[in-house]
Amino acid sequence: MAAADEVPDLARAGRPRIEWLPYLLLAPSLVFLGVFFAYPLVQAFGLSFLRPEGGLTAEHFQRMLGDTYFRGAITNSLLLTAIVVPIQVAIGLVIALLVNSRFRGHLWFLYICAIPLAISDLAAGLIWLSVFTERGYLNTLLHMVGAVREPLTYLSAEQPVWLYGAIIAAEVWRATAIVMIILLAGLQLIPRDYFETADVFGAGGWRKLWHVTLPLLRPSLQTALIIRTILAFQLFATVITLSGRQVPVLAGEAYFWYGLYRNPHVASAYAVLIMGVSVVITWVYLRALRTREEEVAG
Amino acid sequence: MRAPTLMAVVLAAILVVTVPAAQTGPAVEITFTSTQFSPVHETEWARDTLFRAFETETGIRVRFVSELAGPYMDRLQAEARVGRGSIDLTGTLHGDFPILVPAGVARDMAPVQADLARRGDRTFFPDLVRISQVGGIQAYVPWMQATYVIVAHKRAMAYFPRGSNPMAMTYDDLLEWGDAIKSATGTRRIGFPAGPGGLFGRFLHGYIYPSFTGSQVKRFKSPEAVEMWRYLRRLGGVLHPGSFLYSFMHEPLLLGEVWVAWDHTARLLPALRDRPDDFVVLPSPAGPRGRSFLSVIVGLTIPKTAPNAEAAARLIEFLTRPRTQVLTVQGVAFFPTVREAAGAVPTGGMKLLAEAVTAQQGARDARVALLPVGLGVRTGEFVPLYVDTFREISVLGKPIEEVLAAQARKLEELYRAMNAVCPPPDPAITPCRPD
Amino acid sequence: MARAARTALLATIATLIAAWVLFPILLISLAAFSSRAQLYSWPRAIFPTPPTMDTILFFLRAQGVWQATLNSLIVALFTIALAVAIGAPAGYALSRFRFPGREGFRLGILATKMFPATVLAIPLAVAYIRWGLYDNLLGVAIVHTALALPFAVVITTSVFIGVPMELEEAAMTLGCTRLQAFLRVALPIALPGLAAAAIFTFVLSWNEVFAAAILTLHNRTLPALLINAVAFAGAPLDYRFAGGFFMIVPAMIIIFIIRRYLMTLWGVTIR
Amino acid sequence: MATVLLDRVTKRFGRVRAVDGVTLEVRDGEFMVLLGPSGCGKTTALRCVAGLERMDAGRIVIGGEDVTDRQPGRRGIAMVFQSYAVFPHMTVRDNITFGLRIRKTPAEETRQRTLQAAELLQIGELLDRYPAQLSGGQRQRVAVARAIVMQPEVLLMDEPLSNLDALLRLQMRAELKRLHRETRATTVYVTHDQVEALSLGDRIAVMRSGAIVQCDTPSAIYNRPASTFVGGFIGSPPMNFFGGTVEEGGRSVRVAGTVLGLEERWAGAEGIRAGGEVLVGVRPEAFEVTTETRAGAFPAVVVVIEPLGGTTLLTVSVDGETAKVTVAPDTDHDPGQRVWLRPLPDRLRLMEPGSGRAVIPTQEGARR
Repeated sequence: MAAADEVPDLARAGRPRIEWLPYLLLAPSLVFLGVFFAYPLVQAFGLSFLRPEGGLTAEHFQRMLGDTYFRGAITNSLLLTAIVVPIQVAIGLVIALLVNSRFRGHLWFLYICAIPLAISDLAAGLIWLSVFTERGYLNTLLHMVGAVREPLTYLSAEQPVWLYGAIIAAEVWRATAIVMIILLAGLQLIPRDYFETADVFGAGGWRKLWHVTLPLLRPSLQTALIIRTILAFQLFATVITLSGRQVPVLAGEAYFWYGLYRNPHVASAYAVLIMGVSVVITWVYLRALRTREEEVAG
Repeated sequence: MRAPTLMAVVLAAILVVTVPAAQTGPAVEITFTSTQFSPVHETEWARDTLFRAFETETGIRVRFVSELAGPYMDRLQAEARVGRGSIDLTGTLHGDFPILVPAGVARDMAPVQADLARRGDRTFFPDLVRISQVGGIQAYVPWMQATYVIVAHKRAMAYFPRGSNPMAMTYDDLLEWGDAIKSATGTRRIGFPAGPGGLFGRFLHGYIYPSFTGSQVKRFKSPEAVEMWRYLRRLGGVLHPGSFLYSFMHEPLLLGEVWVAWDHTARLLPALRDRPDDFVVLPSPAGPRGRSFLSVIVGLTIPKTAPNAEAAARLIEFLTRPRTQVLTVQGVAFFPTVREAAGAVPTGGMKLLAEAVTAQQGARDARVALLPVGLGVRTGEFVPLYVDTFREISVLGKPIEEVLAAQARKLEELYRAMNAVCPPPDPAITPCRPD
Repeated sequence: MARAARTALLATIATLIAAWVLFPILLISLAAFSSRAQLYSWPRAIFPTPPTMDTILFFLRAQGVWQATLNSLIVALFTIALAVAIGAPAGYALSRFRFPGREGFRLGILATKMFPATVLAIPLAVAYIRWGLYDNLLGVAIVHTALALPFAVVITTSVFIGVPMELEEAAMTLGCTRLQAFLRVALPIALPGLAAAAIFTFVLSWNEVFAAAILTLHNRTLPALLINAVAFAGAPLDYRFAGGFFMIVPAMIIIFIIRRYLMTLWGVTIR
Repeated sequence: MATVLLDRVTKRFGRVRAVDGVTLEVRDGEFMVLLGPSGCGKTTALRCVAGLERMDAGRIVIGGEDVTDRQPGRRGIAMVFQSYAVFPHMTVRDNITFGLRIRKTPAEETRQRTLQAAELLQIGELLDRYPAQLSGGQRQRVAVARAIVMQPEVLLMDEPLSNLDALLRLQMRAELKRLHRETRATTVYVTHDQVEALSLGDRIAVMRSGAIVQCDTPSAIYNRPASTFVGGFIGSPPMNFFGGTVEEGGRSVRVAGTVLGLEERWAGAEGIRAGGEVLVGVRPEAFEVTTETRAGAFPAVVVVIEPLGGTTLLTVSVDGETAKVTVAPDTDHDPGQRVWLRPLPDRLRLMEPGSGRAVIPTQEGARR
């Protein structure tokens, strides 16, 4: 054996030190997202910050801020998100816990609860319109039990509680499923023996939920909250179907400014605002729900 | 699911989807886009009746696409920018042409118009031909006209103010009417299409503004306008609260949610056609400055990038033919642009509409308003200014004078920026500005 | 005793939630099987007597509905093909390799979910005309792919994490090349999971409204056709209800098909 | 059959050197065990041989050919994985024939070899089952059959028994031994179980922190560990170490106040200086235990008595340190009892206290 020869350093022998295969595999998605995502995104920023004839301007944002719907849109978007997301998380958690308890028939229960997952906001709006419209099923039912003689109008700004209630009902109905799916996945990752330990120490159901399940579920809660919140800011079809423009929302305003006013600049300003809010909220969630090391160890 | 089953399903789906797509259409096909005929029933009628007749006659198939104003304009402009297009013919409101002409979309239609004139079988209303001149060319061939009227359920007529003539209604009558219904039934039955797809903005700038102030823009914040907004606040008390959801008034009328509704003739027709015996049609109300109404003109133009301009010209000939025009008014309540068709007597629900339109146009105090022109790319901002004003004053309850002052500033900025002329009945001042 | 009470309570809650989900679906189905006259009358009967297909047939016979449904399917199939073809390699890379930039890529992919379709569709409409993709079903599929890609990557990552690397390594020691090992071992095992990803992509594409409406002219997808007819074109109530019903039927079927994967749809992704 | 040479193989993961310049030669037909605690780099070294890891430096030579740049499938190896890596979507038969099919072996030969392998591993009845229908032990057999059906020149096994229960492990261990005898394939076998290593290996390479610390026959490894690490890792219970001082110029060593005489060979060995510190290593069974004091024995106190059947294990305290001692089962001891331990001089090892390296006696040194 020629033991005296140099140790073949493969790095220097012309073989790449870097494993290129993963980058090769990522290349299609990077190229695709670059062309069909980054490019229009940059364009969108351009539209919102540039004058049509060139040059930077804050004019589009000023017009957005001065718009009569702006204050309502940002208030409603924040308010709806603040109301809808916690309800969705709460109900989603209840469903996920029920499914995870594996009671008899839990797969059917899961299937039923997951149906709205595949229903668009447009279709959900239509479904709930059939309930809340003046000649809708709610009035029909109330009429059957003798509560009303003439149909009541629910979807009117004069009845803000009903109007909001209808939107919230439709949104909770439609989008709780995704929260539930995410939390369910998280629950399945929690080893069963955690629960058994908690049982040994005599923790009751609530305390178990509070001290064992929720802390362990934190990463899933974080994912669910981020995804739901971001999607909540993009919501508009349900709101428009149910309220017209009586409850303006940010994404709806972007849509109206583009489709109705023919102004892509202000529409893009709204879109950029939505992005900004989404980024900030994601950051806040990530900070607030960061899993601390010692808790993982514990 | 087992993998082979899945693959089979996917393969089958691909087959089902691609095989029919491979079949080819007829020899000649032209694409016709429009912002009109967008309601489902109108689209159906256009495809099944109007264009089928054309195809039977000429063998040219029409691919009709009805679009929202937004995507519609985008597409035309984008095709013009690229210099290559798929649209052979397009038809839209007069107000869109001041955008389309400078964008290089519309070609000069004068030769087509001249060809039509040479046929001698149709006489276009001269004032329509006159206003079709935009940016130095004839931007379009006048195709259809429309206006807005009131449809009322017969049961509402019992509450109409005694001693007033419904065919010569005033805004005070309308308010009194609503009040009477409200106090008798406890419900508010007057409705406007104030939803996102509705034309309430047209009512504000083209009907009530000129009726109260004699102006659409100039007297925007005048004392008469303040008076008008006070009236609107009172009227709000008798309006159906669902108005902010309504796009097309035939639906709430048929449902019985609304007894008295103002809307575009084409958007009222289905109610009249379904139950002609239940409804009456009334002209729009009159205010202190007369009975103002909008006349909407829809024009046809061939884009410069049209692949088949010759076939498009044949379709224009067909659509402006007096017989086709009669067919159109009967089918979708768009009124003719040629004199020969105006004399035809409609039937059924359409008859009611025609009578009301005639009453509206022929009224002693009639005052025609036209859609604003010359606002170019910012045309879309005009109507929302009025709707926003309504929202701030009537919905949010802000002080009238303040809101009017603020909105007038925006209106002035808009007109100055585009150097646009005042729309009738305002005098032709450029740029227009609210006093 | 307490245990029985607890079970009863859980059963009640589960029943209530299931009813809450199903009830509106039942109502729109009833509406879809009611005649126009029934829908327009007051007081209205909850159960259509007799049930009628008129409303649904009216919708299905309306111009463009079949073509739009077909277009929706084509777009969805294109989208699935693109999203899986592009997303699965990335998911495979994320599941198999630790490499510099891995976390950055993962975050970047998820960050794309923050941007609404609205922002993409507007500038793309202009670009598409230049590129000849306008009014092209492929163009719509591309935007849908951009929207679905993050999910495709995330789901395929978890799918491949579920296929042990050692299986491929074993195949390689038995004479396979890397590609053969993937094709003969990893892929067949991952196929059901990839099918779940494909179905998820289908749902996204089937439901997407905005981009489809902006980017097509003749070749409308079903949601684009519906949003136009419903929100702005004053479609009558019966048309709306039938349309809503028609859109949710595939949803129910799809969720039924993938019900087995619901438990793991998000699976390992959050690990 | 072939030799395997790992020539100065280095593999880094980030900053960690998982395998650090390892050189190891496996003889033709030899059963070589790579033994070490988890994380010592033994699996990585094996995967380098298989070609599943891309090395940072060094080369792999199999049968005299440098295979460093070859795909795993072109190295003439077969591998059995810790998780078995049985393909779940194929029947047992398809699993076993997989490699042959990839190599496009003729159908008849494939059938023959499959039957042979199945018979060898007694899984003939299972050929049409799917892995999900098999027990862990059966899956393991499939994995082995799949490897040996390739008639590899080199068979690599990565802890193949670690997922089996104790009884099955014992049984399979014997079978692997039989299998090796029948196939005579050069085998590299990774394990952290020293009993497995001792029972299976022709030679054992003990690894620690990415390097081989000793490579020798099982008995040499057991009796003459090259370091305190090897002594402590091999053997159950492990070797005892007592601190001592060299006296009489290397002829004796003082442990726990007692002078132990050393054999001739230690005198003059490197690291043995008068007055120098040294560690005295004694296997638990290499003591003579008495209840009375005698020459060359140091005192201890019995702490725990564990009868193990064949032997009895005493835990004793020597000068405050614990040590393990095995005695015959019939001897009588009580906790707290004072005993005297005399290490058998020929079984005694000396180590340098700082490095833990074994002191090499002069004759042995010469043998090397």
